[in-house]
Formats: sequence, C-alpha cells, structure tokens
Amino acid sequence: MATLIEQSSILIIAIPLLIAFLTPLIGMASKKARNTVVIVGLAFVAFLVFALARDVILNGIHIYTLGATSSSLTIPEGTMIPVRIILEVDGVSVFMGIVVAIVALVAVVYSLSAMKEETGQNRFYTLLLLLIAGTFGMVFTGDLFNLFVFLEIASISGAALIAFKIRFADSQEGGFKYIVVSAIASLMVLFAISLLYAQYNLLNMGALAAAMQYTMLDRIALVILIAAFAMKLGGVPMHMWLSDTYSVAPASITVLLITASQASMYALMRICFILYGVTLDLAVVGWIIIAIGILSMFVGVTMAVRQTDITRLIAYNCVCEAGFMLIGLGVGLAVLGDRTALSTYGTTAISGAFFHMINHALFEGLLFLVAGAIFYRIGTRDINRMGGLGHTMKLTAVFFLLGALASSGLPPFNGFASKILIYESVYQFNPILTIIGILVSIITLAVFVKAFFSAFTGALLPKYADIKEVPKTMIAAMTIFAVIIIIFGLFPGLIVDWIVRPATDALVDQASYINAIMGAIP
Amino acid sequence: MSKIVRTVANQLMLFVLVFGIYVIMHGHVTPGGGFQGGAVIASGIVMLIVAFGSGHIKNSLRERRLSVVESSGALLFIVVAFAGIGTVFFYNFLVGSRIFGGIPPTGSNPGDVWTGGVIPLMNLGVGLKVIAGLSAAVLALALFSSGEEME
Amino acid sequence: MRQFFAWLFLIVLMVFLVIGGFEMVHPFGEPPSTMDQYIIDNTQQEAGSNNVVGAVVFDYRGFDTLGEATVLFAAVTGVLLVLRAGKKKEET
Amino acid sequence: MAEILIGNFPLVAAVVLMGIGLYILIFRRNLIKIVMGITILSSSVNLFLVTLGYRTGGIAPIYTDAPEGPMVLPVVQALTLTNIVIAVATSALILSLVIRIYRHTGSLDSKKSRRMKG
Repeated sequence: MATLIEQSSILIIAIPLLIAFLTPLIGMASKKARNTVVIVGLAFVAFLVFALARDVILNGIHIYTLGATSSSLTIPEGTMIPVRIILEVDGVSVFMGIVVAIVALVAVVYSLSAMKEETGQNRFYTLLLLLIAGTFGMVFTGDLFNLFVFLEIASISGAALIAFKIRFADSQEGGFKYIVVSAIASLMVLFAISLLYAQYNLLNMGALAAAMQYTMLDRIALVILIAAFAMKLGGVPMHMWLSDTYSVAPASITVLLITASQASMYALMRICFILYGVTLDLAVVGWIIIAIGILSMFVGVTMAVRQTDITRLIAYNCVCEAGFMLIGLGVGLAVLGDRTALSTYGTTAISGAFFHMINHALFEGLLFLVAGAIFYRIGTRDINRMGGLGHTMKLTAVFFLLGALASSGLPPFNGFASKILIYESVYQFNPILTIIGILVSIITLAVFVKAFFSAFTGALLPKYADIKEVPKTMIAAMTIFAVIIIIFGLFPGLIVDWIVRPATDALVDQASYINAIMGAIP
Repeated sequence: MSKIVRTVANQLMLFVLVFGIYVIMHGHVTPGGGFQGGAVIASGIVMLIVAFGSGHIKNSLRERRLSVVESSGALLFIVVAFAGIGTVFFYNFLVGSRIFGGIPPTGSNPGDVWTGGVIPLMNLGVGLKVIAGLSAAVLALALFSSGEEME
Repeated sequence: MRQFFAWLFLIVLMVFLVIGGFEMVHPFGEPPSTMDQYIIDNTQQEAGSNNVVGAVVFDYRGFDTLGEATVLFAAVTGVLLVLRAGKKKEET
Repeated sequence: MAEILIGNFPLVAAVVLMGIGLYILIFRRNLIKIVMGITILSSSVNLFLVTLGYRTGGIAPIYTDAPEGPMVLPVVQALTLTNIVIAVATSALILSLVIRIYRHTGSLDSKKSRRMKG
C-alpha cells in the first residue's frame, strides 16, 4: 500500500493513458469488455486519488521525480537545480484531483446509455480517457512545460469530442471555436514559458518561484499567462466561445469540459500564488482578477436572461459562476502580502472560491446532464418548444430544480454554503462586491425559475405524451451528483475541514512548495 | 497520375522506407529519432496516395490495421516507461544491461548503435505510432474530400 | 471602429514585445545555462546516448514526449472520429 | 537601435512572424487562413525558443564525431520538437473540422458559415 501511494501520482495520469491506448484494441473485440475496462480503470484511478488525498493532507506535499534513480531525488548531484520533470502534488492538486475523479466517473456512467446509439464509440471512449488524463496531468504536474503539454492534450481531445455529433453542423462549429481558442491560448502560454526560460534557464515551478526576480520580462510573461488562462476558463471578455461549445457538446463531455476549465483556473492560481507569490504587485493583480470576475458575473447573468436554448442558458450561468470564484481568489490574492488581513478574511475568501469550485462542477454538471437527458428524449433544446415534461420525466424535473436552486445559492444546498463564505469575506474587503454578488444570485434564480416553469410545468404537450423517463444509467449518474450536492449542502463544515481548508493552506504557503523541490537550500 | 509517376513512386518508396527506418533506429546516435523518421515514412505514404489515388491505397492500408499499429506503437512507448516503475516511472533501466546497454566514451566519439538504454525502444514505438497516425489522418482527409469515406 | 482598435492592439502588443524582449532577454548567443550544461555534461553516463537532444526528449523530459505522442494520438483519433461515416443519414 | 536590431535578428524575425500570425487571426475570416495563422504563430514561438538556446559558435548537441566547440542548449530543441508535433496535430484536427463545416454549410467564410451568435 505504501508503494502504491508513493507511485500513485504518476499512476493517476498513466493509467487513463494506458487504457486509452488499449481501448481501440479491446473495442474491436467486444463492446462490453471495453466499457468494463473503462469503468473499472476509472474507479481504480478514483480510489488512488482519494488515497493520495488522504496521504497528502496528513503528511504534506508529495513529490515524484520522473526518471531519476529515486522518486524523491529532485536535485541531482553536482547541481543546485532540478533537471527532470517533477510531479508535485499538494493540497490544491488533490482537491482538483478529487473534483476531476468524481466528475469523470459520473460522465462515463452517463455516457454508457446516452451514447448507445451513436457510431464511433471506441474513439469516443479513447478521447474521453485522454481528456481525463490531460486534466489530471494539468493539476498534478510541477513543471511549466509539462503543464502546457497536458493543456494541449485536454484541448485537442475536448475539441474532437465537442464535434462528436457529426450530423449537426453546430457541433463542428463549436469544436472549431474551441480548438482555435485553445491553440491561441496555449501558444501564448508557451511564449510566456519561453520568456521565463530565457531568464532563469528553469522550467520547474518551485525552482522558478525561488529564483523569481520580478523583472519587466516576468511582468510581460505574467500578463500573457493571465490572459491565456482567463481565455481558457471563459472569463469575460474572452467568453464568446464558451456558450457555443458547451451547448453543442454531448452532455457528458460538457461536464468534463467544466473541469478542464477549472483546471485552467487552477493553473492561473498556481501561477499567481505560487510561481509569482508575494513578489507580485499584489493589489493590482488581485484587482485585475476581481475585475474579470465582476465582468463575468454581469455579462454571464445578463446574457443568460435572453437565452431560449436551455444549454446556452446553463453555459452563460457557468460564466457567471466562474466570476464568483475569480472574485474570491482575487480578494485572496490582493491581501496575500498582508498577514492580518489574510488571516481574518483572505483565507476565507480563498476557501469560499475553492468550495464553490467543487460545487460549481457538481451543480452545473447536474444541470447539463438534465439538459442532455431532455435532448435525448425530445430532440430539442429550445425552452419554448418544451412544456409539461414534469408529468412524464419526474426525476429529471426534480434534478433540474435541485441544480437550479443550488446554483442560485439558496439554502440548504451546497451553492449557498460556498457563496456565503465568499459574501462574508469579500464584504470585509469591499462591500460593493458582495452586493453585486447577491444581486447576480437573485437574477440567476429568476432565470432558472422561468426556465423550469416553461419546460417542466403546465399542460403536457400532446407530442410529448409518450415520452418516457431516461434510461437507468443516466438517472444513476444524475443521482450521484444530486446526492453529493445534498450532502455538501447539509454538512458544509465537514467538507471545508477535510479538503477545502488544506487546499487553501497549501495555496497561500509558497515557502513549503519551494522547499519540497529545493530541499534545505534557502 | 500517369504510369511514369506511379512507377517512380513505387521504386522510390523502398528508399524512403530504408531512410526512415535508419533515422528511427539511429535516433540516439545521429540527428533524428522516432518523430522525424516516422514523418519521413508517412510522407512516403502520402506520395503513394498522390500517385495512386486515395481509393486505391485504401484497399491495401485498411483503417483498422493502421489503428492497431498506432495503438501498439503508443503501447510500446508507455509499457517501456512503465517497465521502469520498479525504480521510478520513465527510469532508463536498460543502461548498463545487455540490451542497448552500452555506455559511450565521454566526449566526442564515433558512435555505437548498441547504446542508449530505453531510448531506441521508445524511438521505435514513437516511430510506429507516427507512421500509422499520420498516414491514417492524411488518408482520412484525402478520402473524405474525394467523396469516399473510411469504413 | 473595430478595425481601428484591433490595429491599435496589434501595434501596441508588438512594440511591447520588441522593447521588452530586446532590452531584457539575455544577449544573443550567451544564454544562462545551468540546467542545460548539466544535461550536456552528464548525458553520456546517465542515458548512454550520444544524441543529447534525443536523451532530453526520451529520458530527461520523457514525460513530455509521452504527452506529445498522446497529443498526436488524440488528434488522429479526433480526425478519424470527425470524418467518420455516420450510419444515420445526415439530416441538416 | 540599429545594433540591437542586427544583433538580435532572429528575435526580430520571431516577433515579425508573430505579428503576421496575429494579423491573420484578427482580420481574416476565411477558415483555412485561420489555420494558417495558427501555424505561423506556432512557428514564431518555435523560432523564438530555438533562438534562446543559441550559443555563439555553438555546435549541434550530438557527441557522435563532434567537432570542438560549445554545444547549443538541448532542452529548447526538445521543447521545439514537442511544439512542432503539437502544431501538426492541431492543424490536422482543425482542417478536418473545416472540411466538415464546408460540407454542411458550403462556405469557408466564417461570417457566412456561422450559425451560433450571442
């Protein structure tokens, strides 16, 4: 068991890759064997993630040097800097890992019946696994260039999956937009990495953080990195692609794309808090991120009001919710240098953002799965052409209501628990931000109530009279999300103590991240 | 294409193959490696597609087989990486052993193929992957734009 | 108007990059090289390879290459997925 | 100024290529040209990376029959190799999507073939 945990950080990335390479071969022989291998493999990966999370939270940062004579040998003899690629797993990484592991399992379970009728399933599952492996790689790696490579894996497999439904022209357009945006963003990331490499001849994040001088070139690199990752996570003004791609992708893929976006947000935090840290001009950078957050909230919620397409509505709500996380993180970043402010409300704001991140993945995931279920049965996404679906698809209606209430931040659901953390801490930083947040939440509620009433209540339309509830595995997938939402809503304190608080502590503790790589060298 | 082009392409393919395999298998001694050699051979296959037409090539290069070759190349790569997990993932466990285990003298030397540890094996895996992958992609694009479709 | 702002953005970005890049990047031909010099000096013992770039690609940064091979694999799979012949007739 | 430009000629070339790539991405609406823009942008980053690793009078970092002289930095060359392969993969995928879009809409103009707005 100890060896398994020691190797687990690489196994979590390598096992999905291995299964992805095997899937085309197994799939030729038997569909059932392929589905079993995918599910069992991902369940094993999820188990490893939880075991690793427990170990990291109890024993501190986990280091894995690839290709060295020993996995803890970060710095080879005869030099003072790390040479090889190092996986560095701290509280933030395992937090993101838990999010990805839960969502990945649910997405695969949902796909089993949702994709039954489609052609090209072998390739679908291959790319699904690659997307999951890419996201895991992004959150576990401690090397900047490695981050870029995994970003590319996630974007390319994501784009191909968005275009999966080839009979609709919209899907191809969505895939095209996603890949163009991702390609530009990742080239910007690479350019920024090369600027950093040019000065320090390093690629490891911990070593770079230790060597960081915050010169003019570093500032340029920081601006480019923030722009690129904000583009990838769909922050306004670079949000145009998000609604077009999320609305046309198969529902299980959209859920994974949300986690891929959150991995970009993780990378943004990693760069601001760990790579640059207190050398940063904190207030300015913090306010830039807060500004992106406020804009995202406003634009997301106002655009959501206008939508008649149910998936586009949820996609704009995603933009809006991402704004909440950005505000929480921005406030945390703005007070990072100020110890008293950090301990009174800074860490609470970051905790709120983290908690909202996992909640966001859960309730937006649930909403997208519900929208996918409706599309699966009636073949349209237009709210105005739906009506009375609650009579026949009772469970789906309940799940939609659950997701909508959680997203609007009503007690006792999980969205309330995380939003209240953000509200109360941000209020001490700047009260206006809290007022904006509450306002946006109210409008969100109005949007969802309208959508719910026109889609699920009212008289049952005659053309939908013989609509049945969706297949069992789809219901099972939605139930998993719903149960976790309710548990998180009822016991928020436990979740915050177990996984959110360690993540927050790891994020503000730049010194131990550097020490894990550089050892005793100051 | 005309008969001259097809005959010349047929003859040239042999040299392309030999050169590509040379580049792949000497990747640890001379400039080159799996990606470069794979691209050389894949461009040879593109030459055949241009000369004979994609419909003709489709009959001999079936998509299924290309998929199998591509997957096995990728699997060879990741399995060699996994094989080092007794020490650390990606550990070069073959240096100093019987297989490709030679250690070249320090500094400038004439070069020896029997060196490099796992590097030649990984080059081979990547080479197979790139050959099959690039030809499959080009073939699919060519077939699709000429109106036919892959299986 | 949009054109004007786009041009402005482009020009400002270029000036920014040129000034920032030329003034700050190390002088051409004399890069800082602690990590790279270590690799150049130790490749032959550690990886047993004469080709230093090959050793970096497959040994020191082998994980990147695994990712790179995966990117290619994903792209080829994606091309074949997008260009597959759907069984159902297209209905747009 | 002139000395800086001549001394850093490869950097100038990289920035010019980057400008061309961004110009295409911002102002051109043809989908194929967008693919070309991304490829040019990627080439500019590759050129920049390789330039960073150059040492005056350096030789290729390969010990087989190596002449005397300092070796240029190998890591950037490996990074460039990775990025080249990634660029190939990206453009292959984008081109296949463009072919599909062309089949569906009969146009390569991004304004005409665009269906989703807002």
